[in-house]
Amino acid sequence: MGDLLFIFVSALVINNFTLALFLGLCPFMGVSARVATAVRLGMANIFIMLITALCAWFLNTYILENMPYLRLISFIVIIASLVQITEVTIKKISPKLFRELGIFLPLITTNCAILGLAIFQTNRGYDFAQGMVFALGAGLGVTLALVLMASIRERLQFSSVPSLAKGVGMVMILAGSLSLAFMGFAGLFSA
Amino acid sequence: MRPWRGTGWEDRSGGEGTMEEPRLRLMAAPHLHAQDSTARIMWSVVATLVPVVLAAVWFFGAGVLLVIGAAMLGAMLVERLLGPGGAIRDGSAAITGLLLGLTLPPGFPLWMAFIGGAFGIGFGKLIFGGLGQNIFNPALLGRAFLQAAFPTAITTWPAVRPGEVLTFQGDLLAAPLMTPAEVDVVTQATPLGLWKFEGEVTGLWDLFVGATGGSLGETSAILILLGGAYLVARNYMNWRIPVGIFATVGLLSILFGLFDPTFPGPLFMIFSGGLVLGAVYMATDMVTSPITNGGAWIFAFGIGFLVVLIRGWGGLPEGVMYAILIMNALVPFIERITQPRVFGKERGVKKAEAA
Amino acid sequence: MSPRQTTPTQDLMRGVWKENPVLIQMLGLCPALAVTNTVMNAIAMSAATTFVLLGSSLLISLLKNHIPKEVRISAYILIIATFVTVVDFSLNALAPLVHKELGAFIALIVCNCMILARQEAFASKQRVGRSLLDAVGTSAGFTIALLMMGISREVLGNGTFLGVNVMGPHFEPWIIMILPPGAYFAIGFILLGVGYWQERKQPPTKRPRDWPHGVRSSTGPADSRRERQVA
Amino acid sequence: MATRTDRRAPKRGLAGLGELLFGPSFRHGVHPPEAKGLTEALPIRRMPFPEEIVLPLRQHTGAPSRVIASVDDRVERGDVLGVADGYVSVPVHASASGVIKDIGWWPHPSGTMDTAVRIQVDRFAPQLTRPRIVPEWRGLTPDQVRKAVQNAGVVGLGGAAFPTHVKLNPPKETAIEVLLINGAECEPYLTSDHRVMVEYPERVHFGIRVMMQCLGVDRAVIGVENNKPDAIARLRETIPEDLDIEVIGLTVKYPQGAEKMLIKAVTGREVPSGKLPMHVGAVVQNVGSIAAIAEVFETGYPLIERIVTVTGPGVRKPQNLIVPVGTKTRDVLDFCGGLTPDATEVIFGGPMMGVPQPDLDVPVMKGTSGIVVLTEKESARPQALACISCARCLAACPMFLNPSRLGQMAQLGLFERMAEEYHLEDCMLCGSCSYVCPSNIPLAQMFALGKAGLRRAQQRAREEQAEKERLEKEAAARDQAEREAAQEPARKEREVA
Repeated sequence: MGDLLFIFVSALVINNFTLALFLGLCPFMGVSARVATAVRLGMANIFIMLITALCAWFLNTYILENMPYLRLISFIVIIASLVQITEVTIKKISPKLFRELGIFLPLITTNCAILGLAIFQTNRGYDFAQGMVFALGAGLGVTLALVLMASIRERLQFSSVPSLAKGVGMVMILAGSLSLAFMGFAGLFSA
Repeated sequence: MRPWRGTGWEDRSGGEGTMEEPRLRLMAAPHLHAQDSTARIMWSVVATLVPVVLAAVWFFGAGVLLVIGAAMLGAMLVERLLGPGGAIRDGSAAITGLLLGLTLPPGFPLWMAFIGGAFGIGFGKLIFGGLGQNIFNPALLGRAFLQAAFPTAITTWPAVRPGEVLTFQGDLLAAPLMTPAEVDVVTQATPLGLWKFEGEVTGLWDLFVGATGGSLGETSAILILLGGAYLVARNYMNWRIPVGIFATVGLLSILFGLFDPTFPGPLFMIFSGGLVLGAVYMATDMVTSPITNGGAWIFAFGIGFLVVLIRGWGGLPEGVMYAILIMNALVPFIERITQPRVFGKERGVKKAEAA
Repeated sequence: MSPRQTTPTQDLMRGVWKENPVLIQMLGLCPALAVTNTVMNAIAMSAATTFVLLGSSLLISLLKNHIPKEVRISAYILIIATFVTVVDFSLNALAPLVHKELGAFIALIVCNCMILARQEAFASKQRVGRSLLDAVGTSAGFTIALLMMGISREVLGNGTFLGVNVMGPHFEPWIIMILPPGAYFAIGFILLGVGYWQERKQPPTKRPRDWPHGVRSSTGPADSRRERQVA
Repeated sequence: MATRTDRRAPKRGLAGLGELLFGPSFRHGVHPPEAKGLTEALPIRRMPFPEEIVLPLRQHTGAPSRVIASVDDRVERGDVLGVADGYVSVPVHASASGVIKDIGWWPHPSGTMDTAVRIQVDRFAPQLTRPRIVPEWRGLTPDQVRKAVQNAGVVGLGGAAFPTHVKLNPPKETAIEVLLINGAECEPYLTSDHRVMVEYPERVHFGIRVMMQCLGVDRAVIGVENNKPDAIARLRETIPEDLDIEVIGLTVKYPQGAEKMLIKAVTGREVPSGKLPMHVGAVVQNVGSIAAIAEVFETGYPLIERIVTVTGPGVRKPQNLIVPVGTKTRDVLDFCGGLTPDATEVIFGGPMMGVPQPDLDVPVMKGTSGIVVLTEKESARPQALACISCARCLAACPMFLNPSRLGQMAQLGLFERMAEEYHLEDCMLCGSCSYVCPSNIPLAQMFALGKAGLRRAQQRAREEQAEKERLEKEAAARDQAEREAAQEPARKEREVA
């Protein structure tokens, strides 16, 4: 149990995918201007991450054991098709949810956080439960970073930010400050 | 005399009781204004910190003045050089430098303190447009930067030496960018470090007056509380934040004490480390704390919870700084969900989604 | 969207600075932040990325007429993934230490949007030679950005350059620079510098700073944006 | 229904303690210096007629009166100069006997120029009105009372000058339960209502009697701030035995006199956003208006004079004066000994919401409750600084808005978002936020501009919409024509075939 908790907290805050591992930066900058969209992208992320973790575990355990050279390509293919399948399924089952998540699903295909998740999971040799907890923590961590950044940027809309600092430079420094603050979680539950 | 409307005045007959034509001013209502000003608020905060600084001199020697001075110099210099005008007079840069100085160890090299102040103002405040626009408390951001950049120097705690005002501890004058020399410093672990790594609990009285190792301004709880009480009385501070933090930390440590007898009592948790200074002076920074009262309670609870979490289960002995910074980041979100109910309306902000 | 005809020099130089993939177009920021804590890592990452970019550009511009339009993105990704696998395994064989340092980030070159962007925007439409020139230029730009990051982070954060002490024996390293926040601060600082440089190049637009004299008139930024949308 | 007419239950807890100590109130608000000592003890005096009277035709909310008099006409005091132009409008009466000198542009207290009738006052006229132009009140039906009130030109004297007869005519489906009399007078400096309550309490009760009859309510409440104990005592002493009138002492707090705040304090009910007091079963009248109605029915005169507090540190002899409507500010100030040398601002109304006057030729109107003259010391405005989120404006705003955020948005011109997300439309421009702001940000002013900008934007949106519809209609017509034109050859071919 403690092991799972540590994996979860580590993926959530200590080694947050966005703030500590620099994964998924493109959507982080593109979609973090409004809280509502950030939440939706985050939700889509969690969902896809969980499915990816499931598939990656299945692949690693039953198919790719002796073919490490095919790992990357098969992960990529899997993720791309997963996103496609999810899109179609959601559209069938819940058109409302599809309208909410619609445009964000394709964005996720080229999101390195998803591929990163699969690779980390493989490299660290997580079993099924660990993998799912890891995916959940990582997804929530990405969502947390997105929502934090979005709410900050929404507030900064009303500030007299110097023209020089408007744009990505500012987002980077904000991310740095967040990352600095998150350093306080270092070593949490490791004992 | 009447440049633009000539009617009425000249052809008025009956000259008695007439008056000098005044030069009238047109200004928008309201025409009265309360007497407080931003600068007065800021300088009052500085004034209430003077006793804390003096206590630090008493406990750690006059060297602390140099440390505080270096931090203030860094903050004010950057504000002056890069910031919009008038920012020195309103006292906000001075507060940043002063508060940063108070969180540093007594023997901290001056050049590092200077960099901390400059970083806090530059990357913590000016980049967002100066006074009132920042997200993170600039002093704490500077402190967190120093903690990450110079982890050894910032955790070297010279021993407390009450009354030895003229001793200078540590290598204050280390050359810029250089490692401080290995001068003979008698170090003393902080109460939280003692508890975390040695399992030792410091006496409450020492914690209360400040006769313990630690950052130079964090130790004397009583003086900080008095200053805070003054600020609350003058309405310069939202009392909900410190009260909420103390209550959360106290209650949580009682709660965890039920399960784990080695967990220290609520009074130790509240009066050790930087909690009192952080709760009274850092978390209550108006710019970086929620503007709504409901938000203030949530903010305070979050800080208290994170402090207990990091102290109890984290890798670091102290977490007040990080707790406040993390909650700073959450403030825009908290404000979003705690807008007050408008008079004559149902609760809840109207959703304004981008189509 | 047909690309305008450009000279070979322009093809080569475009990506180096004027359209620097990292600093101007903000592509491939993940590797620029994640693996630049030392200069060595930055160089290794740049080399790996250069190889993948060159290889995939070459292949894709050769195959451009044979790839069906509907599945072109998937095809590009597959080609890129193949080259990344090659790099991954050869690096593991040639320099296992570097490979260990870079870890998963070699595999994550697949997701480097810079590479896909060059394929989509250039290699899939141009002749082989021009695609290669473009790939070389873009890689150079990428390398420059990574080196800027790597040098500033290693020198400040460790006092060394490629492992050689350059700041004197008593230098106090700024540990933060080799930690994640330092990477963000460094790139933020560099981007601010680039922004300053770009702003200096353009004639300054006089924007009245009307605080505190009054409210900006209704032709403020919000209105003009709306009007544009209406138009 | 019975439960709603019950008196409000006393509050519990800390709020209950505050209510016990200071009287009922609303939440939030500010405490500006009251500064009423200059005039609160001075009895009301009558001011002599000036040489010239200027009567603007726009003295009330709604349509301006339509002038019927012409130049060189001889008018007696009380004669009709302009008639009501529509339902939300009242006539204007001559406030002094004399000859109409001119009908034309004249500076108006709202800061613009507007049509006004200038009367050269006859120095030797007895200044008596013609006999009773308002009928006896007894036996009048509610409709007749309203008609009489309108014909007498009665408007709210508290400042907004809303025609009183409109307020007396709630729609049939809303049940009015209580008549609220606003004697709060929360604006600093002003004391005219205070003096009315002290000197003419019977008149107030008489006015209440007429209005209760007209509205068909059996209960009235007079709300008076607790800083006027003499007024409260006098009103209580003189309550007629056959009327259910209650006098409540309210907390001294600005803006206690705002309609919604008064209703909240007295009944505990909140007027829903965008709705009128009648939606919670209340009609609110200013104490001055009530006294004016009483006077109208007592004497038969229309509303041609009012009580004005002339005060402030910039006036030599502050007083409470009965002033003929239309007297120029200059004459009023002259009568009060003139201005001190350091006077800088002349304000119509109170210092919190009043309108500054650029010109001393502007006339006193029906809605002018006070003339406050401030000096350099009060009117100095230091440089505005950035908002530091001190939350004082939130604690001050009686409408529970977020002035801090609204101010930031106003500065960027985001008026639509201010209305959509932060309820700009609920702001009543009371100025409490500006008053407390330590950074001197002119919040109330920005919100006024914001509201104006919003109205402009909405107007523009409406026009755009209309334009779009017009274009669509044209396009549709064109399509139709084209389709018909296209079908033409086909039909011909068919016909040929």
